[in-house]
Amino acid sequence: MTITPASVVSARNLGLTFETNDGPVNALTGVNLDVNKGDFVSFIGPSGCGKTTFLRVIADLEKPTSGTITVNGTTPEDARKNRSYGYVFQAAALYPWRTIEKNIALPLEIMGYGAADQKARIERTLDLVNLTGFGKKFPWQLSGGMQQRASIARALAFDADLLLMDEPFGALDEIVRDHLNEQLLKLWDRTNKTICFVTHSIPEAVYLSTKIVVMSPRPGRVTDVIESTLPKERPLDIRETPEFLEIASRVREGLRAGHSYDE
Amino acid sequence: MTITPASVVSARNLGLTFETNDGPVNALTGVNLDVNKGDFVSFIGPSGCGKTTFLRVIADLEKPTSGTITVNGTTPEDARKNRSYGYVFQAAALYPWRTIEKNIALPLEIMGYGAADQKARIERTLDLVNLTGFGKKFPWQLSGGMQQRASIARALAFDADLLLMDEPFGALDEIVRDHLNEQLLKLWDRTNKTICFVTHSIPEAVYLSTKIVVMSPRPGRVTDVIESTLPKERPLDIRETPEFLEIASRVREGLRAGHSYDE
Amino acid sequence: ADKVVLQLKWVTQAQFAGYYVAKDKGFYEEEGLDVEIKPGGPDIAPPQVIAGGGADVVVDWMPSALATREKGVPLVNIAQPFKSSGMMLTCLKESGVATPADFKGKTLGVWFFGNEYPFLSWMSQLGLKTDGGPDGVTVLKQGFNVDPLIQKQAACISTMTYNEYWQVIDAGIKPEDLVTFKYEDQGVATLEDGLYVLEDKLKDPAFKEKMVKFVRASMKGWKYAEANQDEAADIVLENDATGAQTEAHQKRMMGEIAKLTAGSNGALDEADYKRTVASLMKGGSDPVITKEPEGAFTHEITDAALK
Amino acid sequence: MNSGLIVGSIAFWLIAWAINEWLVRRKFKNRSAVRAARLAVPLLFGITILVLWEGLVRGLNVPSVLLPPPSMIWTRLINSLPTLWADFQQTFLKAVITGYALGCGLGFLVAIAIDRSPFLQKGLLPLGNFVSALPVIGVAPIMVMWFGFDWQSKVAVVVIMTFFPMLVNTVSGLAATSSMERDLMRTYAASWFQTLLKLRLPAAWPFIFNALKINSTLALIGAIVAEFFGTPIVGMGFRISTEVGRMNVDMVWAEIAVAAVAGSAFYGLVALVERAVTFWHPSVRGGQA
Amino acid sequence: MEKQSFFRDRIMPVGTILLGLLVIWYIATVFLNAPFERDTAARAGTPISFSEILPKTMFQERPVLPAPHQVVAEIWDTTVNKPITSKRSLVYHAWITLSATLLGFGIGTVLGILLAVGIVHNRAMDRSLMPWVIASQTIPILAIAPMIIVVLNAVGIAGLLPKALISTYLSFFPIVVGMVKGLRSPEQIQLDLMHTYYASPSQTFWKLRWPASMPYLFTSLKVAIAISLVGAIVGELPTGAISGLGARLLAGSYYGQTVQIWSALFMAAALAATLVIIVGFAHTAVLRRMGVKP
Ligand SMILES: Nc1ncnc2c1ncn2[C@@H]1O[C@H](COP(=O)(O)OP(=O)(O)OP(=O)(O)O)[C@@H](O)[C@H]1O
Ligand SMILES: Nc1ncnc2c1ncn2[C@@H]1O[C@H](COP(=O)(O)OP(=O)(O)OP(=O)(O)O)[C@@H](O)[C@H]1O
Ligand SMILES: [Mg+2]
Ligand SMILES: [Mg+2]
Repeated sequence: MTITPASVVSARNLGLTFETNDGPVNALTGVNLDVNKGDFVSFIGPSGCGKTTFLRVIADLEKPTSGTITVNGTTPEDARKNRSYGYVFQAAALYPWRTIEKNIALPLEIMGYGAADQKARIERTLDLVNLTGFGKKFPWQLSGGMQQRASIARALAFDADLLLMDEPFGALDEIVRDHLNEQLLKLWDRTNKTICFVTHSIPEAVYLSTKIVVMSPRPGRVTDVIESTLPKERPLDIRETPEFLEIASRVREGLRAGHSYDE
Repeated sequence: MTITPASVVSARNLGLTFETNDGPVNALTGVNLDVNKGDFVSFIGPSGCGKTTFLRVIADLEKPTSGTITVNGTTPEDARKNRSYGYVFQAAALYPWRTIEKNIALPLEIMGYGAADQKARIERTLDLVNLTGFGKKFPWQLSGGMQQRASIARALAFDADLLLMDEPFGALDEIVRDHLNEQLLKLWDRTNKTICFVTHSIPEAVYLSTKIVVMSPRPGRVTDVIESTLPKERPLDIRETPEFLEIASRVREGLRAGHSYDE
Repeated sequence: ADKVVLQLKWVTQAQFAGYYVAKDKGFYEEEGLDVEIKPGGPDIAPPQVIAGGGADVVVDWMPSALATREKGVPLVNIAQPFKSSGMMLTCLKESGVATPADFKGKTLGVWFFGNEYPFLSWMSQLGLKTDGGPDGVTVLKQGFNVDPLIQKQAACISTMTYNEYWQVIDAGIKPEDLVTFKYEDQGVATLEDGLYVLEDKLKDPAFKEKMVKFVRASMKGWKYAEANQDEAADIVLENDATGAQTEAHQKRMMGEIAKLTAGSNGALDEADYKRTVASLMKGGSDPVITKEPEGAFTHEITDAALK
Repeated sequence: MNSGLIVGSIAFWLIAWAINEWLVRRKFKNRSAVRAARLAVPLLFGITILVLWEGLVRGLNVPSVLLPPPSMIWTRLINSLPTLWADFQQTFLKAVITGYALGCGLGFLVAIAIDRSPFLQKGLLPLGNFVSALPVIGVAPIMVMWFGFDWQSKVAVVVIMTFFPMLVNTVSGLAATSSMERDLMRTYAASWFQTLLKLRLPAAWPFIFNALKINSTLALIGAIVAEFFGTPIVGMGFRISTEVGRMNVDMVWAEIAVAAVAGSAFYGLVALVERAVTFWHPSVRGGQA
Repeated sequence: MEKQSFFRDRIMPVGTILLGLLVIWYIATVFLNAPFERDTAARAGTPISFSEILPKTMFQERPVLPAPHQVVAEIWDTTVNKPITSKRSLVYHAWITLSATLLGFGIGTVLGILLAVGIVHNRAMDRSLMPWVIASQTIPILAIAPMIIVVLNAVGIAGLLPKALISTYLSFFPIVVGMVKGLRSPEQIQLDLMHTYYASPSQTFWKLRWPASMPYLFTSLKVAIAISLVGAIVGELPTGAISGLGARLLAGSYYGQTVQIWSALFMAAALAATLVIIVGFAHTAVLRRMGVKP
């Protein structure tokens, strides 16, 4: 067996093709990747290169059309049934008929948390994303960024070892983003979760990750995997160090290479 | 009269309060702002500070509850009826029953452009946002970033003198974003449009704008208006100049000040 | 008390006065019977009800009963309170109908639902086709009222002496503006309201006994109704749950009904039966019954009841 | 009573159900097999019902004037095709189709008018509710009085029956857009008509098709029932009501079978058009459990 | 302010339209009833002028179209002037019909929802049941109602239930059609969310499909309750047309009492309108609780 025991996600030669009204679309081809327990992996790449698709495959929301993938050593399906991951979608996907509080309570209700526990968790996560006081509002009464934060709170409310986050901080300003970045790192450090994180921001990817996966489109594939040499302890000003900048420029190179196919 | 003839947007002591199930929310208070013809104004501020709301007031999608606002010297309603602006929403808001092409054609059909003209414009704007070849797909067949680009294309397809853009590049990676920033600047330069642009990225705001409006929340208000001293001609590497960095740090200061009320 | 369920052919009205009177006056009770009277309606087929076990005895017209018998539900006539037929064709004089010979090319309103047989056999006697061709008549399926005549959608419509005819009169048309053809007079009359039960149930002596009592009490009711027409009409009104019947109309109907029941003591007249069967077997291209029915009536019950 | 027949037909039913379960769970490789399985399932289900029916009717000795077995109905059907065809023409081709088109069209237009004018919305909608339940039984005689015996009066009845479902569904459908989608139209200063055409109607289609589907069967019921209240001597409702009186229940069921086939085909056609028009709606696009 | 706007927003529009209809109605009354008067006059041999016809058309005993005031008088007479327990009271009959309607509607709603749930969740049911549910609706109910009633009677079910079952038969269908659509209306991303939680089908149902189907449900309910009433009225015929609005209609039709038909019709329509409006209120209330943007 090539799967190391600590391997959380392991993709071998993974491919996925969508059939559409005007021909097939190769969303992923020949993806090989290992994510180990405790890793913080960022996915970065041009729009449409298959990042979301890859996360959806891990989450058992799409079935690959070729290759194999295991999650926690089992099939994605079993992993999903074990409720082993939390997923933050690219769009907030809040249920419009539930208040913010109730939206966060949704997974808790489903997974059978007690009422008091639910309340505590809702409060804690609302606070974590700076939405205290907005729990009673309906989604359409919140700004775009607030909705996205609510959806992050929803994914953090229950204990999953694996977090799949699809551009969670895309609609947030720098300050909130920095704040949430720090919080996320702390959470990751404290709970030893494994995190797969899609972002478009190179500094964010470098700041957060232990491993950066650079992807490129048409067909979507992995062009580079960069292991971060930064220490686990990362104050915000680590972003000014040469080490940081060097990794960032390597990522930028990779990205540019991917883009060149296109423009 | 205090309104200069070239004033496109002029807000005086503008306020807007939403009534919600648990009490009123002050989304905007005492906003004074002038946007002149040919300005490129960026709005920046923490999530929930009222940027979207302000844009919606300009667009006559919300009615202010106090103060006055004129657009092109008239009421927002008349301005809307004159079709004097294009709006890019924070979410893509594509119609699911139309292909991308058809979605872009929507405003053109409504405003009565000829068939050949429509075709040419669709092609041009699809190319502008790098979506050539995706015209025949339906929205749900595109990635998040691609959808947002389609919605930008839709707003650019027709000739409005005023562009209102609510975080148009939020879901895009740095490279595409740089590309679109350049394109937008070119377009602005060539057509002498007035642009109101919401963003969360300080460098983006500084790179694009002639004027940066910093806002702060609860209640939403304008805390700082920074006139850019950068030349009109802006190559991408202007972002490394000290002048650029100085403006950026002033914006960051303003932002931080706004945030401090809160955390 | 023994329970008997009676299914009527139509809604509560003086047409069924005898049964209501028998119930109301306690004639059934005297015989030790507990009778439930179920009113009918536009799409209640009494034979279906009895075949489905919903009734012990039904009021039906003989054509329909004989047709049912041929279809495998062996109905047997046990009593015939109505001696003569009340059916007729009522025509507007102004439409130019004076004799049956004038029917050709006219539109005639007919009731269906099993009531069309006498009409069809009459037409075949007259040699008139009913398919709407130029040398036949056009037939309309008439609803439950006389509108087609009043609105001149038809030259003639089916009426009963005791009911629809008077509605035409009530609508303001004078009797002298009308021409009527009684089926009785045209020699095509068929037997109307008779009492029918299932053949195999008659094999049970207890049931037979019950029917004897029932027929006896019912006939008592009929005779009482004939003698006390106003009271009978009131009893009917009392039992009408729709609250839609009017007193005047029911009293008049009772008067006409009495004329039809007058000649009968309840026993079926074999000559009438034969005439009915003959008329039905002739029914043109589409005869109602194809073979001579056997055992379609019995005198056993009336014989015992009228002793 | 014949218990062998009863047990046999029930056993057949159970087996057929099991086969169906197996068929829908199985994944077929090639497309024609998939299509065949799709057809086989409802067909098998139908055959099962018929077998069960035949078995129970014969096994329990149900008199044929109450419920004839399918075999008898079939024989009758085959032997009376010309009559059935004439009835079908009269009732379905003339009354149902015309009434359906007029009723749905009217409901739709009134819904649009209501949408157009707030005044009408407040004034007409409550009155629309008022006609919602004008019972056929009450209306049919009146229509016969007004429009005569022939199919025109049936059309009027069908119009009344189909009007309300269309009205209600269209009104709901026109309200079924999200506020952002509406805002977009506002920013274009689109006229009411443009908004209707390009946003609200497309969004309303799923609702409108619901009404079209419900009405496709309702129209048939309406026309048939209306014929109980006076008709020329042709038509499915006429035939049903007379043959019941004549105790030709097999003929009644033959008409019912024709009605069922015609109605299902009509419904199927509407459903096909619906798939084509609302391809984008999640209920069509996928989203099975 | 509230009261004023109630007048302006409710009474005025309805009133205006009503007035318009009333005028049309009166005109129609004259035209539809005039021929009869002319005929009577012609038969009597006395020529008659239009001004003589006009008042007569308003007070015919068996008009083709009764004048509004005749209908109103009849309704008034049969509702207010009769004790409601009387068989001549329209209220009494309306109540009989209403009880069957509500029972039938209740059963129909539950049945319709259950079928829709089955169809949405079980592919075998979707494929095999739906075509037959549709076919069932094409069976003219009036044709088989007597048989149903006979059979039910035979197994000892009588009274309210058989009538209610006919209501059910008609009303479950709009619910099935609407709910199948409604339960399938959640967006893919909303379903995906449930999928990631490995929510059980019942959880997905109650927390996602059910709330998402509300607009469809209420629209269907409005149609269904109206059809239920039609069903209950139809169902009154084969049960012997003893009582209820159906029986009134039939008796009115049988004896050519147009005024009676029209007043029963109006009662039925008013009943339906009330029921639909109640469902409408429930709809609004539920939407408000679900926080829909006004
Ligand atoms: N349901 C679908 N049907 C057809 N094609 C699809 C579907 N979903 C995604 N695609 C296609 O697959 C490709 C990859 O999409 P994906 O959503 O994974 O991109 P992404 O990397 O997440 O992009 P972004 O950063 O813009 O969100 C795109 O070309 C897209 O058009
Ligand atoms: N329709 C509404 N009803 C009630 N409150 C609202 C409504 N729309 C916005 N708000 C409130 O108004 C405030 C400002 O919202 P707005 O959408 O303008 O923020 P924003 O600056 O665009 O934020 P973001 O960057 O997150 O999009 C928020 O507190 C929000 O909760
Ligand atoms: Mg994506
Ligand atoms: Mg916003």
